[in-house]
Amino acid sequence: EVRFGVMNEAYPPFFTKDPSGKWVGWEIELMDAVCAEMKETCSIVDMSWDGLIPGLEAKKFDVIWSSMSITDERKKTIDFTDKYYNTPSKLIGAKDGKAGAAPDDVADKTIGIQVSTIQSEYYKKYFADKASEQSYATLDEAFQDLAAGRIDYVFGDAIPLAEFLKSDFGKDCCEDKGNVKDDPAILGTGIGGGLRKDDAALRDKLNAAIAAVRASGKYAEISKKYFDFDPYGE
Amino acid sequence: MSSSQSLLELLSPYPPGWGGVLLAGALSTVLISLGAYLVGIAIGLAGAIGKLKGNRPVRFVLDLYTTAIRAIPELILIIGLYYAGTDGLNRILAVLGLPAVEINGFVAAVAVLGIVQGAYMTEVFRGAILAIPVGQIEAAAAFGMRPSLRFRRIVLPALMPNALPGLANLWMCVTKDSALIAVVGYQELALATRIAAGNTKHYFLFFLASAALYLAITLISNVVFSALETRFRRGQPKTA
Amino acid sequence: MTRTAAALQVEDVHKRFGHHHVLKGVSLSAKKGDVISLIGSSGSGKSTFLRCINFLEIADRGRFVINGEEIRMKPGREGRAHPANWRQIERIRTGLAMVFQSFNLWAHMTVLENVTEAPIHVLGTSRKEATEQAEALLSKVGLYDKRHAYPAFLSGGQQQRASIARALCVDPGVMLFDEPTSALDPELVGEVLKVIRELAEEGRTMLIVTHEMKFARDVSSRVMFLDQGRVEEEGPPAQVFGAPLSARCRAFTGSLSH
Amino acid sequence: MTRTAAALQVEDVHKRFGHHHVLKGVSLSAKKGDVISLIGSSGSGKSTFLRCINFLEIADRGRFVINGEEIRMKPGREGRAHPANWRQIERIRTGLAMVFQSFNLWAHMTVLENVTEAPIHVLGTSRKEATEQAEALLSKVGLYDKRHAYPAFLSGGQQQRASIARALCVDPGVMLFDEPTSALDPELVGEVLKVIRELAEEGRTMLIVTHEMKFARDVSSRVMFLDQGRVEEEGPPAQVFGAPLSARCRAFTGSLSH
Amino acid sequence: MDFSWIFSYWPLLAAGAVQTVLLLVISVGCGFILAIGLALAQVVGPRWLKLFARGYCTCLRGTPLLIQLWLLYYGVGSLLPMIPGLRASFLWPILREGFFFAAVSFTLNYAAYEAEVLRGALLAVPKGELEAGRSFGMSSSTLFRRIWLPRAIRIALPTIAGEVVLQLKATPLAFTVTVMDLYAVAYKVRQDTLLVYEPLMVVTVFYVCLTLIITRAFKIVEAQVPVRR
Ligand SMILES: Nc1ncnc2c1ncn2[C@@H]1O[C@H](COP(=O)(O)OP(=O)(O)OP(=O)(O)O)[C@@H](O)[C@H]1O
Ligand SMILES: Nc1ncnc2c1ncn2[C@@H]1O[C@H](COP(=O)(O)OP(=O)(O)OP(=O)(O)O)[C@@H](O)[C@H]1O
Ligand SMILES: [Mg+2]
Ligand SMILES: [Mg+2]
Repeated sequence: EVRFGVMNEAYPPFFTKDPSGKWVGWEIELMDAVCAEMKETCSIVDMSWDGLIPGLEAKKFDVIWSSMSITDERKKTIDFTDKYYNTPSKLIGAKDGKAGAAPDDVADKTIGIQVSTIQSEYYKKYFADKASEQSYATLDEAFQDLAAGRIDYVFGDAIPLAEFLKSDFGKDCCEDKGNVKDDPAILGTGIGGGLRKDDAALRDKLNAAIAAVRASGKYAEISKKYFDFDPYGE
Repeated sequence: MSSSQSLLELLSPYPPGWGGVLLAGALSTVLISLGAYLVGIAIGLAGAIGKLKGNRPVRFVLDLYTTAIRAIPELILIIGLYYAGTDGLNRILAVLGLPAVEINGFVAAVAVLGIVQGAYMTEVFRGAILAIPVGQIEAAAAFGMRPSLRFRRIVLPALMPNALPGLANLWMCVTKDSALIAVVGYQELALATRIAAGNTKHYFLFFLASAALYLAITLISNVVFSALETRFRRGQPKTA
Repeated sequence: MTRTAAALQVEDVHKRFGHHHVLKGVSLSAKKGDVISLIGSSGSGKSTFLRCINFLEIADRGRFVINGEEIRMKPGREGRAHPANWRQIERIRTGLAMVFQSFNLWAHMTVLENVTEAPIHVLGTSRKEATEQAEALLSKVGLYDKRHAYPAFLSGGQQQRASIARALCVDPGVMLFDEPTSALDPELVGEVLKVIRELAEEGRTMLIVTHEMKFARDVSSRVMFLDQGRVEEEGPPAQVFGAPLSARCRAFTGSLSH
Repeated sequence: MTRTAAALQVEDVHKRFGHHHVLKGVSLSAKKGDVISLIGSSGSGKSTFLRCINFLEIADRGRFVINGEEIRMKPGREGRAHPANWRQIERIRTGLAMVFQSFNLWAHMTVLENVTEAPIHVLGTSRKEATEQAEALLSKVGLYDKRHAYPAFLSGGQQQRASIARALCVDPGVMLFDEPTSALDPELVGEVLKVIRELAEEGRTMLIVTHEMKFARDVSSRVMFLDQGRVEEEGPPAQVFGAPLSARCRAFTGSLSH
Repeated sequence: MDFSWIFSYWPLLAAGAVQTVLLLVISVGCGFILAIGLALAQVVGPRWLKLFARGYCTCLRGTPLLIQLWLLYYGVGSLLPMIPGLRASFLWPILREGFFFAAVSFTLNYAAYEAEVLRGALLAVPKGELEAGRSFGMSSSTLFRRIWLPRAIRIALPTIAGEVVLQLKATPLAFTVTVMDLYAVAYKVRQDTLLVYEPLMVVTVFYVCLTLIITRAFKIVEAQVPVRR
């Protein structure tokens, strides 16, 4: 049996609980597919973000499956599977602002970024000497501040940003400023499953299963239900 | 999620409405808080007596307890007890050749929050006891009451009016602090609210709904606390 | 238990508060039925002496025999003695009643509850019996009407009477009265005097601190004059008031007629 | 301001606590320098009367002229009168000092702070001056040594003396003493008597509740006997103690010699 | 245990510590003054004021601080830019900051809790001592300032110390409105490195030191007046 640790908050469309307590979402369906591929029975253990790492260490579950970005820093603490999705990063901003997502376009502006994301790394390299950063615990907070005019841009993962622009709230105030210039070294690592360092066997099994799911077309089938593009990235 | 759902449908107690989730969360909150509160009261009373009557080592240990427990973030305590604690316990059990045990999230939550509450209550009770006119306690002693009897019959009723506001505050705090135990995967009101809000993007609606539930808990507790205060302030003339 | 003839025997009591040496070796011995008055100027240590006897204050040094039972002491820090066994103290206290100078009624109980508290919860008397007894005592001190009032709503004298009734209700062998008539009018003082005489006839031992020399003379079988923590004069009332040996005592009692 | 000859004039004071009619029309009139003793059995309403005079208790009915100034009243609910202006009451009170039956010292202040509190913060005396005056008064009542002690650590008589010093320190025109000598030994009673005589000679008016008939006789220019909320007897001490008109008073003062 | 991250994060940590202390000092300082008013209103105020104060305390104690902060920041705060000219005024840099809202909402919340404690303490002051004050002609304000309040605060000291520490523990909520207090910095470190305990331990050490200072300070005040026991 493989136990998957999922954060007990809502992160649609990737994972969330419905009112009856059932887990739903793209990442959940992917998990089922991966399990089927591994011929394992799988269960979900839900934890708050704060509980994920200790839960993993205390063997309450075996793999973190919760849209966790792979970074070099984090690799010092835990192991990761290969990425199973990666979406582009983009900037959104007020409608009356300047268009464009290049460093020069954001000069002297404030950019809202979720704390400790790959975007935050990217910011340090490309924007730090031009604009200023405002850290948020969640993107939702950043959206509200953007709408209130406290910050000029939000820089983050394309999918939740697009969701926001579609909502009543985001429609009126803000617009897409475009994807940022890619930097595979930072943005290319993507999202993977987190594992204990000594669990190489499970990592290899999962990697094989992820590759198989992607090759068999099952990955595309699941993704079609949620997105109109391929979330795997290049 | 479908934005066509009306607000009422969203709050309906049956799926796909989220009302039931919130209510279940509220019930968990009340249960955990109540458990932790009672544990806290027991620890607090013992701690206060220990601080006032204990010898040097006892007072030192209690000082350490109230300072440290109040200062350490609850998150650390909960994670520590639930993960590191069970981990350590099971390692010891393994060495002894015993099967591993699983500490239930609820028990861990009640234990941790209770220990934290106890630290605050120790100080509340200590202050309340100090505010009792000494003479009344001396009179009890003079009539040959044993310390336990003295405490039950004289000190406790006399300290209550002084302690109640502080105790009420702590109750209000614990109902909200219980949100922390989401860390161990226990779904109470605050977490239920975030899930509902995150799912539906109706942040305002669900936060207000949960505020209303918290307020309802408070209003009910207020009635209880006021009744207690009226009862324990009997015999006191009006101050103003 | 060491039985001695004395109902109350106290020897060489010393007590300091910080550097203030309040009691400098006070001794006292009383047989059953004795009424001893303790007089002395304000601050001379009378209340402290009474409080040492029922161990509300722990004397630095001293030997105590109460109701014929000796209190076992053990040496503590800084050369001070401590009771060896608090259980014993608690037991002894049940046979010892005290009327406090500041009354110390329990504010959260009515007068009646104050009076029945100790009989019911310490002596284990039934509630009914305790209540009857309490009501009889309250009638005696003229407080029957006020039995359901809380102390905060009583006049000073009423509080003092409640406090006396409370002490009487435990039916103690030895009674300690700290200025029991300070807030009472002359009529009531007379009543209290009568009650004390009755109690003495029943064989109870009483130690009474008082500032009313007339009362002391009328009530007591012996009078002790305390001055600066020492017994300056002791003897039957006639001697202490009539022909005191010590000059200090003469000055004190003489000042009766300012 | 209506100036009248009387330093203190109180007419027809009524006071009920619930159904309990405590004061049933008590009147009093005192000139400057008068010392009036109020005697009466416990619970007869003496303290309540004193408390009505400085409006700690608001009388249901009555007319009050204090230090020559009449208190303006306005009708309130249930036919009860209320002070029209609390500022006036506060001002009047600064010329009125009270010694409480239960002392009521401020527990968070030392004796000296208790005594200097009102002069400094109500009258605006400089701290230096107030402290000097307070220390002089504390010496007078024999409490100079204890001036830095907190009330909880004082003997009963010491608390009472602190309370007297506190009242004297505001240099009031009218003084209300509620059993000021109840916890004092005969020598100190003599001292207090002396102080009161001095104050009377300085032209201060004093109203003293006391249970010590001897003290009342020695100190006062007039004695009032209160019984069941009414003035039963009033006159110079010689008359009230020597040849009272009322039978009740005769019984009460007669009980002096039990 | 791995503390190597401290070297790269210490400027952030120091700034965070300053924010934490500032939030605590402001909310406790201002909140206490407000609490005095609220408690007084509940004890002697006219009926309408009493009801208002009571309602205030119930609502602010009855709902989570997080929600209050959120309503203030995203609710009231997002209405502010609509006030004409405000955005261009010198106040905007302050009003734009999450810190301002955090400080305000912490103050309001702390006041509600403290008012409850003070209310109880005011009622616990022996009536006779107040009467003594009145009988010397103290005006209500003098009586309150010199006797009633100091006496009540003494009675409540141990509880007040607890409330201050509780307030310290509430400061991390400021992160939800972008204030990078010490706890938020630790959060960031944990997100970056996935270390669970080490960053929190640094916070803990800081909190313990602050708590020690707070309790020490309160002990000194408590010892000013000896108690007979
Ligand atoms: N706040 C109150 N509420 C109700 N009844 C009261 C209150 N204060 C006093 N009384 C009652 O009023 C009566 C008169 O009380 P008061 O204190 O004036 O008596 P007193 O003459 O001073 O007696 P003492 O000599 O015992 O002090 C008493 O029966 C008392 O119980
Ligand atoms: N707890 C205490 N701490 C320090 N000093 C105290 C304490 N209790 C009493 N004293 C001091 O001890 C001395 C004796 O006090 P005590 O109460 O025995 O006097 P007393 O003889 O009863 O006087 P009174 O007739 O005034 O009641 C006083 O000077 C008093 O200030
Ligand atoms: Mg005494
Ligand atoms: Mg009286």
